[in-house]
Amino acid sequence: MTEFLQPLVIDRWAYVFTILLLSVGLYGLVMKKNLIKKLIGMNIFQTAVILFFIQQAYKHGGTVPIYDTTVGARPELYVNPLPHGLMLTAIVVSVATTGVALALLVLIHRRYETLNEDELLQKLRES
Amino acid sequence: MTWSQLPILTPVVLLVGATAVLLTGRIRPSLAHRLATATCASCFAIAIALAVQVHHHGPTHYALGGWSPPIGIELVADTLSVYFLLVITGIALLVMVGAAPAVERDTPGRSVEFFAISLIFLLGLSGIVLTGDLFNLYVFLEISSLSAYTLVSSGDERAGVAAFRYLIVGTIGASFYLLGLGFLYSVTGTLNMTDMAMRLDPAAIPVRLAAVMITVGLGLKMAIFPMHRWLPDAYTHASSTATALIAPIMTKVSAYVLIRILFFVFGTSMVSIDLPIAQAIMWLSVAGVLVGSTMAIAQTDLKRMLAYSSVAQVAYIGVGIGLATPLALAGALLHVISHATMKCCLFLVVGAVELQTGNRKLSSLSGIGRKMPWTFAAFTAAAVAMIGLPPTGGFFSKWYLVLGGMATGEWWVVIFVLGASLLTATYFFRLLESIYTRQSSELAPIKEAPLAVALPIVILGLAVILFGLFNSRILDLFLRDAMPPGLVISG
Amino acid sequence: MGLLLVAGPGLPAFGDPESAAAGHVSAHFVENAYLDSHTPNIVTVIIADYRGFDTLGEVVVVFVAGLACLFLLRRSNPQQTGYLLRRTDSIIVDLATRVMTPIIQVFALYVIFHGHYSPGGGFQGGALFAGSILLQRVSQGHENSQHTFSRHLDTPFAIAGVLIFAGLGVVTLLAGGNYLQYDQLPLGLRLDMLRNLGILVAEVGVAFAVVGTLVSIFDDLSCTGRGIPRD
Amino acid sequence: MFSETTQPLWALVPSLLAIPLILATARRPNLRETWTLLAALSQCAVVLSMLPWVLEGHVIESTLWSLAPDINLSLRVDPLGFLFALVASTLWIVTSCYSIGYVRGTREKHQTRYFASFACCLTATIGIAFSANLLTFLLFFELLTLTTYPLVIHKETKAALSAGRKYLAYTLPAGLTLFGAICWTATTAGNLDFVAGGFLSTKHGTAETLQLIFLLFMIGVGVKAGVMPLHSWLPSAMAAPTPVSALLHAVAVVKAGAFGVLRVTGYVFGPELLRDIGAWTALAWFAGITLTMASLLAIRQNNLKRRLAYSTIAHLSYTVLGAALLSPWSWTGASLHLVFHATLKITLFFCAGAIYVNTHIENISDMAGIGRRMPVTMAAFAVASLGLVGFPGISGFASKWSLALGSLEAGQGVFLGLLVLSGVLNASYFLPIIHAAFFKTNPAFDRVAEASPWLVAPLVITATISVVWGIAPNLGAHAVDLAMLIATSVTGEHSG
Repeated sequence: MTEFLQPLVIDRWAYVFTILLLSVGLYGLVMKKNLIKKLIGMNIFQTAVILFFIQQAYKHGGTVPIYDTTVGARPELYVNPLPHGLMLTAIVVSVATTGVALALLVLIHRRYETLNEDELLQKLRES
Repeated sequence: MTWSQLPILTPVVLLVGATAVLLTGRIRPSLAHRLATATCASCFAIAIALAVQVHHHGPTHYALGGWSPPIGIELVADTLSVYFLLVITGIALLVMVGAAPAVERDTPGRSVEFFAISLIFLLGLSGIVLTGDLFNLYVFLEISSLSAYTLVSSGDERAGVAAFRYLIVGTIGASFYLLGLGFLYSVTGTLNMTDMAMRLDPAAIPVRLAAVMITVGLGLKMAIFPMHRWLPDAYTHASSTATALIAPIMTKVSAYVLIRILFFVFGTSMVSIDLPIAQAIMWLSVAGVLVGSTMAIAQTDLKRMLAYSSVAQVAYIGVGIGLATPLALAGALLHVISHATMKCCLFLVVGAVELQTGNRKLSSLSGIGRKMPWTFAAFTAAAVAMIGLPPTGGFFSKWYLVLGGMATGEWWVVIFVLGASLLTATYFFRLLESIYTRQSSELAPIKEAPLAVALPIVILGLAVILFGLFNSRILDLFLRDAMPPGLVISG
Repeated sequence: MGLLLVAGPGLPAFGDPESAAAGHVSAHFVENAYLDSHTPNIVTVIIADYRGFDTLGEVVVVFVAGLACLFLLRRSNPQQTGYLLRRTDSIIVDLATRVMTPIIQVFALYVIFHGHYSPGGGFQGGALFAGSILLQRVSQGHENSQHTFSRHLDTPFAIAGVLIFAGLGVVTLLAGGNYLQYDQLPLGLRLDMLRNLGILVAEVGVAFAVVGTLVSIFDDLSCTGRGIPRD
Repeated sequence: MFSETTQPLWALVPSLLAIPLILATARRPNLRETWTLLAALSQCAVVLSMLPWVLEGHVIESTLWSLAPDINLSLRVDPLGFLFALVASTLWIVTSCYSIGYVRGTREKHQTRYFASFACCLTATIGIAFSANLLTFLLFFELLTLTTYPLVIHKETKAALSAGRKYLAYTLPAGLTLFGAICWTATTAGNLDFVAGGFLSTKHGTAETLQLIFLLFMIGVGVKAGVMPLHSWLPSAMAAPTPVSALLHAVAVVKAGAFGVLRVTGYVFGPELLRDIGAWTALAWFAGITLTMASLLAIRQNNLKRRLAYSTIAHLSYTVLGAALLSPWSWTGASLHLVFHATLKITLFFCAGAIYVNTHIENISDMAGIGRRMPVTMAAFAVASLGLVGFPGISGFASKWSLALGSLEAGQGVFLGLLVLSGVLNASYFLPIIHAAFFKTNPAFDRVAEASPWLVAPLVITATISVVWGIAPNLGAHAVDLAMLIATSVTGEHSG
């Protein structure tokens, strides 16, 4: 048991949170009837992915990736800057996606006066 | 500015074009369409120039910001990407030419934004096929997806719901891709495709998991069965122009990414021998072919029928990817261009019919073939190609697929692929019969579509046939060089 | 998710300085970022220079998102469009926002322009600035807040942002370099200073785009636009 | 430009060129029909111009461009293809005259579409005749299917439409089977070019594999050839206007099927292989059963065209049987029957059409006494039917005779018996018609006269040709020489 837990829990405990977040997000996506909540689930899912990248960037004893003359340009002393850069972009992308999704939801709500999936399907069937 | 700058030009021209469309649109909305068409035309020209260059001097690598990979992002224009770039820009041009009246009808007063967004959509797609960097690919994937959602929502009453569903599915797909990319990055420390292909170790668990996740993510975007549920709604409720623009190229580009990553980054042996990914794709696609064709038969709405047949036809490409033999892959790539042409033609015809009759129920089409002879001549050609009868492109892509399937001894695949074309024949001949034979009175005042609308349709109709007759030219010019490492087309 | 658990052992240990990801490319970034562009904030250098094209893509994403909201929600002629937000009648909120807004905006500018030396940059700063405007919208109501930032300005802002960034690239193209190759800017400075400058321009472009887009998205979401009844 | 190698191409051009011209001149019927006639004449001329080369034993090859790796779109004129092309193009001339008379006589709708599709069909047929490899063959074969469909549904009545659906329901799957077979051949043999005597051999796979491929091929082409049990589209397709039935269901389509059988047996598999894998007996028995059953069924038909359809099915099986017996004489007979049956059967259809145009009668039971009013037509009918019965002095005799010799040569006397039997059956379903037509009277026909010369001339011509060939089979087209060339090249032995 331990030889399985050792690599997983002791060395890589942080990834467990990614997994949890991913599952939470998927749960919201699949289970929730309210479209807004679905959207939130989607956001959580994206956040989990972002978190996953950031976790990789972390180094024990690493400082913020801002060049410091006292430290010098020694990679092992800074946390990995690349994932941070990538995730900045990824965050913006997810913000943009959320914006569009919200716009669509507003449109849907204006047209059908509901955001509950079942009622929506009901109205779609009627129309 | 030298020839070496060609790869970057397409995205830049499209971006500048989009902003220009917005700015001029505020002053003279009528200019927007002309400007968009001009942009597409110039992109097509650039694509041709790039194709010529690649054909003569081999793949072009372009280091953005002057940072050589893997430090910076690079664009790679090799035969495969140029091939897809040609398809994208060509289709885009033909759709744009006749788009004005339909767009003005579907999205009154908002056509300027529509054209700007479609240009950005094309920017995303061309970026995807050109980039050589996996994260950059993700960014462009999202650009194209976001604009695609918006274009889809530009349709009828239900378009909003369809678009939202599409958005959720698409974003999940993209997130899976990003997650897989995260695994790859964590074990290789690079994002550049060629660099990663060298550094990754196919045996490592994260790599294999990444392969699975990326396949799932792209499968969602490519609408591989059973991940195809979003597609029929999206294509049906989107405005006719949006469908004609999205349907032919969006799923194809996802297929491109799949090919690029599976065969060029992971390598053929890993995805077809170490892991059963290729086989999985193959069988799912076979199921998709059957399901799509069967569902198409049951539809009463022309667009919805075509949408389901898209599911089936894209699955053909999936079959080719799954078989992972040179001939089958050639069939898949050939089907990319032939299906893009025929499906674009069909959807443009739907648009023209909606424009002339304001209706697209199958029942209302009876006898229209005589009212709009040119349009429906092209429609017939495209339909014949969908069924896969000679001498059209559809026939030959099927020919290569079947040869590839027989070479690997996948007899069931062959049988299903052939059987499915009977299903296709069922619904298309039913359609053609009613189009040409039945008479209906309320069609009396209907005229042939205006030239700008009809011309692209006819061109596409001709192209469908020419791609069939001269498919070996395409094969020699593009597909042989586009083959992934290790796969060679004999003969 | 079980798959992920399986994959766990294959991943580099958490916080492991010797992990593959930490080496290779990112090491190169850490070592050369300052020398290349005279900018201590390595992340800024990466997003605006090494991987500037990604950021341009990011700007386009933001831009198209704003365009999408505008396309989806805004009526074709502004006269029909009404806005939901009225001026608040609570003095506290009113006063607070009056005090906060300038401070936020100054800080936003600082974040943008100090992004070279400290965490921050175009996107963060732009978001802050947009936030200050939205604060005004919420508290003062739509109509009264137009004088600080008119709703007719947002799209032009976004376009300007895109054009600044893309145009920067075009300039380097015309100057004979590759796209976004800042060291080719025809200004006759040291290479690293040129890159430094290029990064700054890029960040400003990002900021413009973000401000314009976020405000426009907010306006569109909070207006009584298309859809009821379908026009 | 008119060199030996380009000649096959020029054979395709006239009908191909006619299509746009016909469509363009839809408004002016006379001009439109002129195009059709011109195309038919020039096509026949081009084909005939190749006769000397073919008789010298040349095989004219001309390659257009590459269709797929190692497979070209190429045309090839060998005796068999030439014979088929000659029949098709010659009969197109008479049929065009006849069609003009017919469609105007019955005031058909959509005449432009009619003539255009007709030209398409001819292009496809000539293409089939001259195709040099299986892929080219398949191309034109499917093209023929497509272009015949509009003709089958031409009347656009419920019956016509359902006939069309039935036609597709049979021919499209057949096309797919053929497609599969060809793909399989390509994978195993890596080559698709026709070779007299066959290019497949036992080294290309086990006997079972080859038998399966052969079966697929036979299903693929057999449907068009109306081999039982794949025949039932043919009688229904008689819903089409008579000239269509005449050319397409006595000449082009069904003959394309029979021609396909000859190609596959003689030029893909070849006698040796078929003997080795023993597939020929199966085919022979299918043919034998078909020609008996079809004749029996023909007797039961009261609708003249349906009776003719069943007789067509029977007579196609003569060709198939000849191909299956693999002996020199049987192949000679098969090739000859390809030609002679075409002329005879088209005469019969012309007569049926003429009667229909004049009296709108389709049922045999109503035709008693018609012969007295339309003596020329019915005389031609009598000649043609006697020819099919195998009456000496009319062309059908020669082919049946050599088929009989062939069956003996192959040591299969039983098939000789079947041939004789079906001859008797032929007599029993043709002679009553003639008897009733001439020796009964029907007051209803008092005001009936001969049909218009447009209709009568063609059937007189074809009937005369049959008689002439009955006396001198080799006259004009050198049919016998060609047939012997074919038999020799395929079986490798001389006949007689």
